[in-house]
Amino acid sequence: MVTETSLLVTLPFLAALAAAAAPRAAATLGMAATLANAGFAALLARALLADGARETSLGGWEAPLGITLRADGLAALMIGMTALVGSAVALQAMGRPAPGRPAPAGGFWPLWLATLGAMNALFLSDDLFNLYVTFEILGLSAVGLTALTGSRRALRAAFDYLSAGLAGSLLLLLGVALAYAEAGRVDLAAVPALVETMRGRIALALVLAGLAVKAALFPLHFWMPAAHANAAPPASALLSALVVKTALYVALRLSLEGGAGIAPARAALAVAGSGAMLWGAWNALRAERLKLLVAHSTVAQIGLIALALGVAGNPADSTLWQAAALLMLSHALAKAAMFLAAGRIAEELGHDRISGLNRTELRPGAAEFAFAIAAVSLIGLPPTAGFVGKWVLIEGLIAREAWIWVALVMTGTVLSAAYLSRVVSRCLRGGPHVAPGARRPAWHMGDVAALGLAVGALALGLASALPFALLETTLT
Amino acid sequence: MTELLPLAILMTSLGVAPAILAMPDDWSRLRTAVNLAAAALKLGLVAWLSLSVAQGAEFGLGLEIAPGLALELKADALSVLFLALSSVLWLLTTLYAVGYLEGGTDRSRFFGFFSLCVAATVGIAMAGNLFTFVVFFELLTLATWPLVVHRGSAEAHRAGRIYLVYTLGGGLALTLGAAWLYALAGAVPFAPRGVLGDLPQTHPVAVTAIFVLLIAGVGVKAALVPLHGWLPVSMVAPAPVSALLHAVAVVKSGAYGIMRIVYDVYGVETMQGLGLAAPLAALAGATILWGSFRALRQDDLKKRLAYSTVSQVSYITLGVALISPLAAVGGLAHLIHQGIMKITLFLAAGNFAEGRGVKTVSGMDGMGRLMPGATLAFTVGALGMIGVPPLAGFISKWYLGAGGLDAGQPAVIALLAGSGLMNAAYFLPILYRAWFRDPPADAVPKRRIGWMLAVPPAVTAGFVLAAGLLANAPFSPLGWTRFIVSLEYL
Amino acid sequence: MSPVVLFDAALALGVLGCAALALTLRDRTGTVAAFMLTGLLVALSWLRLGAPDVALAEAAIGAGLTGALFLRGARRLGPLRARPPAPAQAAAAALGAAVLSAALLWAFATAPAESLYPPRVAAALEDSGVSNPVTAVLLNFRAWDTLLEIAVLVVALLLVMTLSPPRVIPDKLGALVQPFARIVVPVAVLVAGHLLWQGAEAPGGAFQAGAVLAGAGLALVLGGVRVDRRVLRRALTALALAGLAVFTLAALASQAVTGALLGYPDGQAKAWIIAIEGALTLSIAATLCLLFTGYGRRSAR
Amino acid sequence: MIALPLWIVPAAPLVLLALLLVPQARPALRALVPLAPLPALAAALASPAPAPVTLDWLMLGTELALTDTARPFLGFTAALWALAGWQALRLLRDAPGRDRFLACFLLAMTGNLGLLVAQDIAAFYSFFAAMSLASWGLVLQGGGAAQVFAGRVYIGFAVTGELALFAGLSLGAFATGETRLAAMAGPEVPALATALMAAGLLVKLGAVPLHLWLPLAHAAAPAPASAVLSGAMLKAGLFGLMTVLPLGSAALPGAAAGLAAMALAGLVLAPALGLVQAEAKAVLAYSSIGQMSLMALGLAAGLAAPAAWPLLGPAVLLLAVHHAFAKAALFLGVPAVWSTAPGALRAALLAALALLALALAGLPATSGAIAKTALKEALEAAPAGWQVWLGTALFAASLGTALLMLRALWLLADAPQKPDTAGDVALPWLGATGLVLAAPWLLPGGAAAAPDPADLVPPGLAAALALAALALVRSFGLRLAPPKAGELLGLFEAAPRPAPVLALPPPPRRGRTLVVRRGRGAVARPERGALAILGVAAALALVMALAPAGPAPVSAPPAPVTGEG
Amino acid sequence: MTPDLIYPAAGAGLIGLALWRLATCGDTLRRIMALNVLAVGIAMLMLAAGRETLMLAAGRETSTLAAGRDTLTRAAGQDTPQTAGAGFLQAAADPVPQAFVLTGIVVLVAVTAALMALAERLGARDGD
Repeated sequence: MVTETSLLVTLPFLAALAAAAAPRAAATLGMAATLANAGFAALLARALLADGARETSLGGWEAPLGITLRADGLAALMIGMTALVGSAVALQAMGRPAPGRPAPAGGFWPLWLATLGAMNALFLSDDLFNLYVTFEILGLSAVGLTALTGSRRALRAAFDYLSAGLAGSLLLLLGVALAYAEAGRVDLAAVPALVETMRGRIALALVLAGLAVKAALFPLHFWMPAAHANAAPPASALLSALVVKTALYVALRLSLEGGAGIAPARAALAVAGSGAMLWGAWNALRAERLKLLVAHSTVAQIGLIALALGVAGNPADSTLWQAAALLMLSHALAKAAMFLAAGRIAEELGHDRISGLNRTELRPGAAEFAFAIAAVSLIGLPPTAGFVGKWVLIEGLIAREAWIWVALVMTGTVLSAAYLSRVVSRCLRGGPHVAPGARRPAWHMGDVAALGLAVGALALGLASALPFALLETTLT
Repeated sequence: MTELLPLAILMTSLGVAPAILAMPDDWSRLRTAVNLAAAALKLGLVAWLSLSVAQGAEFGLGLEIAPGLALELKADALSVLFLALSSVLWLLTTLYAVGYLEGGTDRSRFFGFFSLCVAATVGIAMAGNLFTFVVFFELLTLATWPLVVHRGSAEAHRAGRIYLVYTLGGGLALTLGAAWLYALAGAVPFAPRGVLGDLPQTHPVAVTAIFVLLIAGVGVKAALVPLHGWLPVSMVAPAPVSALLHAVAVVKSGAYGIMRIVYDVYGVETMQGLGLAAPLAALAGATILWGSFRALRQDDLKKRLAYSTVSQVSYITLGVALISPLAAVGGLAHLIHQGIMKITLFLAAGNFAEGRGVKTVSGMDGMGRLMPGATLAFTVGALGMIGVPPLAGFISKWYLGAGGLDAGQPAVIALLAGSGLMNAAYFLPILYRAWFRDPPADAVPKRRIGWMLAVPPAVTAGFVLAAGLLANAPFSPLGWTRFIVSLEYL
Repeated sequence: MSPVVLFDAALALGVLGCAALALTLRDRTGTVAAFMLTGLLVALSWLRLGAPDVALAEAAIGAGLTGALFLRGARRLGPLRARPPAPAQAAAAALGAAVLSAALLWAFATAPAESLYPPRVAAALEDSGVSNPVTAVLLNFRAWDTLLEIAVLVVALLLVMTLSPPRVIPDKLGALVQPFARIVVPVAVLVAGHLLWQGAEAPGGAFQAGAVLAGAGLALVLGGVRVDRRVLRRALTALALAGLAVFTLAALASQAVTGALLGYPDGQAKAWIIAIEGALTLSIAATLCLLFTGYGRRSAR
Repeated sequence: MIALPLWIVPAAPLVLLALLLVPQARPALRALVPLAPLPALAAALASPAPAPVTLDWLMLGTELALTDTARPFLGFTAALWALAGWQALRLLRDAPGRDRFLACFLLAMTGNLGLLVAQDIAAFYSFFAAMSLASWGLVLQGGGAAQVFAGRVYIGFAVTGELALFAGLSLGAFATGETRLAAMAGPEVPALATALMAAGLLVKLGAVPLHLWLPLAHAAAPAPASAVLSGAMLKAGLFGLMTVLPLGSAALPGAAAGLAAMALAGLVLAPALGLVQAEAKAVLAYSSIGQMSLMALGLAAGLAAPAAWPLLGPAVLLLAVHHAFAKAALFLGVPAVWSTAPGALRAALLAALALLALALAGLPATSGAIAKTALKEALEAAPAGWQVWLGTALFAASLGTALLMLRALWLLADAPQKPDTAGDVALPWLGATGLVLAAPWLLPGGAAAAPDPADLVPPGLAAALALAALALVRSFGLRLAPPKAGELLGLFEAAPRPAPVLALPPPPRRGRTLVVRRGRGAVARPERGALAILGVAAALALVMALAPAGPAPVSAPPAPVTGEG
Repeated sequence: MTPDLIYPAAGAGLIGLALWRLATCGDTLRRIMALNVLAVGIAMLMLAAGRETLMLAAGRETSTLAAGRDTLTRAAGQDTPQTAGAGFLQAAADPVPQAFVLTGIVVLVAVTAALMALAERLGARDGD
């Protein structure tokens, strides 16, 4: 009997192949597969809520030898996030005007479905080497998405992204090799054993360094802004909202497995995270283009999530890491909405210079409103999920008297308010776009997707009991 | 079904907001109809709610957000007081705004955010615990900012930026304080006479620090002295915005927040135990004097009214900070009285600006003859503010004075007299110019004042008179505040 | 110092030297030659480390195909114009690299390295359907890794198809190319078939066979076979995508039958593995061919 | 008499005021203004006093009742308001701000009548405030520079007085715990409260240090307004003091001494300052100050010897009634004189006015004499120490009044004719004069008192002094340079602020955006990125290797390990 | 230098070389080549560790090789195990790392192809 987990990991690949084979029908096939995937994700979540986490070993071979797919709360939440954001982005992609003739290999759809399959496999995987392979698929398909537009800058960014990604993966592989040499096994169950010895900790350090490159954490984020800013809107939404999250997810998984022993890594993560917040905000304040601003805000928000992971402390005794998970979820929704909205604005106005937002007589009202709501969620103001995440985080930090980190989270909030209000206030400023003659473009599938996601971020604020319940079933 | 009443009241404006936002600009008839229907429905529901609360019914419903964190709506006597004020005045101000913005641009956006503001105010009124209060408090900031920058001019945006800096800063302080309190005390519901239990004894320093943070956060909107900078600056907003928001919704939610924190989170005994009441009262007193002092020299009419708001709202804070039932009655009553008086003044000022293009005090010569109706309403409001007896202002000043004496602070009487004098000093010249000076020769009407602009100030002026004259009636604001204080203090 | 140790030391020095040459020479073709030589020496070292399967793959893919890709790239990218890095940066890089490699050496040298896998593999080899442990691991115990690995290949192909770099049009090589191809291609096909079949018992398997077939393909292309006819390219693409499709469908079918994803029904494991390996060989060959020849409409030189 | 509900007293003028707001009904209702106080007059004269009314829903629970002391007050106040209203209608028929004046007039009337019947603090204070604020409107009528200055001074004093009263009342209410006005005279009311309340009311009474607004207001206001101001409103202050001070119940020697000092200062200063005034109404105003000081003296005596209050009370009351009618008649007479050209008719008018003036000065067989003798006898019962200077004070008062009257008549005599005042302005004046002259027969037991020769001395001496002064002026050709009105405050009159010179608008502020124009993005150098990766990997390895398992999270703020591309 | 240190040293050397080159040169082709050298280095370390386990178990007949050989002989019907070349063909290492390295090689060639495609599309001009 075919279970949801196996369908979740295999269906996207089959759909990708079908889309590649039949470029003309790629859009419908892609959309159908995405929605089916969302359905399975929902089924998985419901099953988990009903009877808790479950592990399925592939091919019937037990853990150290074979590979097991662990479907627990955290994984289900991430898969749900991917499905939700993915369907919205797919909606936006459906709406985009098809180029003259369908792209040679079906263009966006096969690559998106491959990304979806890779992410599902990654979230469910319980084996370090398997993670390496899934990261590779993810890297390649993400680069494909980045290079879709074919512009010079996009290709340059794609090359940098792929080379950095490969370097990161090889570091990860080096860590796996050392882990194998040290503990003799490569599945996540080895992590507690690795944490004891110095060599094991070096192995984990290498793995984390690889993850840091993949997650574009602060000192290693050089490749990300160019890639995310120059990609097509649906692609940049996927990259910013989902792809960079996978590395953070694995870091969280390691933190869960490692428990107290991995504290120095968590401290490093927190330090890098706060650095990212400050650096990302500084660049966002100085960015002149809308997409570049949003990309730098991703650097900052990734920093915030890393900080949350870092200061979460030993998962055995505090559930603060759940706040980090919720922050990941809310950031995914909000950032995807923001990129889709930014894409729509750039599409309508023909440029995305921030200073020019109110200079033309065209007024993409819906996109601007979606951007504003997404900004509210990113800043972390109520009633959005961002606020709930930050509230739980601050409450936990205060309970542990970690005042420096509270101050840093607060500074991050203020800085994000500063650079995001640059854009929102520009949309409200007077100018030809509010003159009586200003015309509003017709509603577009992209607007629907952006608004849907933004409202999703709001609704998640009210319904964040569901993610927390799901996270309870995580195996630590 | 009845316990869904608070949610229904909240949804009348929260549900309407997205619908209006989505409406294209030129559907003004439908938009006005929806707006007024929603306002009227809310009024009806609030009336029903207040009736049942008067008979002692309690309403409450909650939504579990996260482990140990819940959004709660609770309608008790104190919330009904603020609820009634905001829903009545919202109906009038919507009517006024429709008339005021005829032919303006971006009206859907304006009315969408307008009803969002009131939804936030209603949420604040009915918040059942500190977390819900923080959520709606921040929502209010977000909903009011687009209204402040509605005109889109560089000046409006400068004001908007200052407004955002103040209110977001306050919001952060409030969130930090509330999170800290949640970390120490677990859930913090609003219950009469405080919920801190033995916390003040075990963590006195932390509890005091939290109090400072909470009051700082809420104080920004209550325009306490060091944090009042945004109020005069955001007078650049259109008249209905400054009328409803900066005179009633935003400022009052700040004062209401102080009330909730003092009565329902800390409780009167803890306030006295930790010695927090006296500094708060001193701060309120300082604000009263400073606000009036600054109002003396403002030539811009709305700026003068703004500074007067800064000082008048601190009466409420003073009433709350003086730990005595009489002062509480005075403070609570002033919440309503100041609201109706100040909205009358702002609406009338809006009429002067719209009708005659008069924005400054020096331009008010002979306004009594040019626009008798608006000036009469303005006069009633102004005299009420000074505290001339038959009007509402006198009642609350009377109780505040009595409360001050009851709390053993005779200085309060001197303060009230002094600020009354200053109020007279900055309101009477306006009245003198309006009534006893001849209008300038070249006075030309800028725009005909339709009934939509003329009726609301008249109605609110009537409220001011009624609140003063019928103070002892069972359902008057004073009566209701006595009912509340009897719950709080017994 | 037994001769074996001497040989190992020489081999290691050879590998390091060639790698250094590959990375520091300024002449493009020189670097590619050095890189291919490194590949061959590394294949030898895999033999010394007791990994014949890997040696075969390394020789065919690592040295052969990657070398071909580099040659194509070197031709198109033109002369090397690298700006020397700032001295501080070079020093930091050298220091960092040295520190890291020293740490790695220390870690690997002192690692206890008692792997859990050999006893388990030995125990499970019986009902894995094949006797070559590497193939057993690849296609049974950790078949999921292999499936995803094929997915990597497919995605790489998709990416190249999206980018559609200009196609390779070989210029007239010397007179020897045609005869060379005429001899090499049939031999390669034979060798590939043998490797595929022998993979179950001895070093060999889908990847090695596929690589050899790809080599044959390359020889044909360089020999002047025109790949731009639309039908041939579409067929090759279909073949390339078919590999992953077959593998995934087999996985789902196996779950339908035995309830565990990629759990072959016991007893028929060998048949399933061989079938899958056959499909994989063809698709890997097609993919590697297409990756080399590229997709563009008209080729720049 | 029909039983009039007591709330009709303040309600009648209020209703009329409300109706006046309707522009269309204005011409018809204007005529009703003089009739508005009539219900109050009827209530005052009704033999069974109207029953007290309690409206507990109105403000803090209002209680209206007509006490014995209040009846005479209500009587003469209502009469005065009627006559003044009548003359105001006639005098200001075509004045520009007439409707506004009438509105203020009605509101002041409501306040004045209401406070006489109000028994609870809130109502009393409301009516008191309404009266003083509305009369600001009366003073400002005409809009001239004098009116503006007088209005500013008046409102200053009025508001301060009101706030003092508010503070006193709230202190008293808190101390006694109840809101009845009579309770304010209770023993447990703190001295501070009584002092504050007295101060507020003394401002309205015009006692000396607080009298500065009175001459200005009376001179600036139109004649009927001045008549009502000095006739009725000053008495309101007196009425307030009589209810608030513990007269007849407790002895407050200190307060009595203070009040007496103020009264004596008034008696002396009023004539001195009055004589040098250039305006007839100003002189009359000073004479009012003198008279009010006399009544204040009576109160002071009452405070000093509570036992004497039953005698003093009626005397003060009598004096108040007499002064109200006489002073009002004089004020109403002023426009009558203005309306006539110098000639026979003006001479006749002046003769009648002279008669009034003499009545005021206490000529025997006039109500003035009756009132003065009553006061003299009452003062006999005053405490011993006071006897010595009470006699001289009375003599000085009557002398002063006589002199002031002569001065006023003199100024009126050569006042230029104001042609625009309507002819029938004199009618209400005639009514008032009739009331004054008929007073001896109306007042119970008035005529019986035998004329005492001592009363003749002050007017005779005054006439002699006047003639002497006239002769002096004639011989030396002295021209008397009248000082500017409002002697002390004249100094403070602010020079009008210079009109602001046309200021240039401030230069537009350059936008402070944070966007720093960066040069073309630095060429992204991939190798820097790889160096960063190498650095972080090495650093992380070292941190993980060296740091023992489980240290507290590093709380030092971040120092990025390597430069960033 | 005990025999089993040679290959780890070579692997570490390759990794150090590759990382140094990556951090000092911006040329696309050279960076791709450096990445390949890095991957080879890692494979060497992994396989060295894999054989290392076998060497430790040298005392007893390596279970894997024997099991492998037995099945081979049974399949071929011969009774005597075919002895591999005496010294040269070492006993078979732990198969799992071999699988990892094999997968690594295939993945590497795929990514290298993608990198080369990108590099060529970027064109020869900016080889800086």
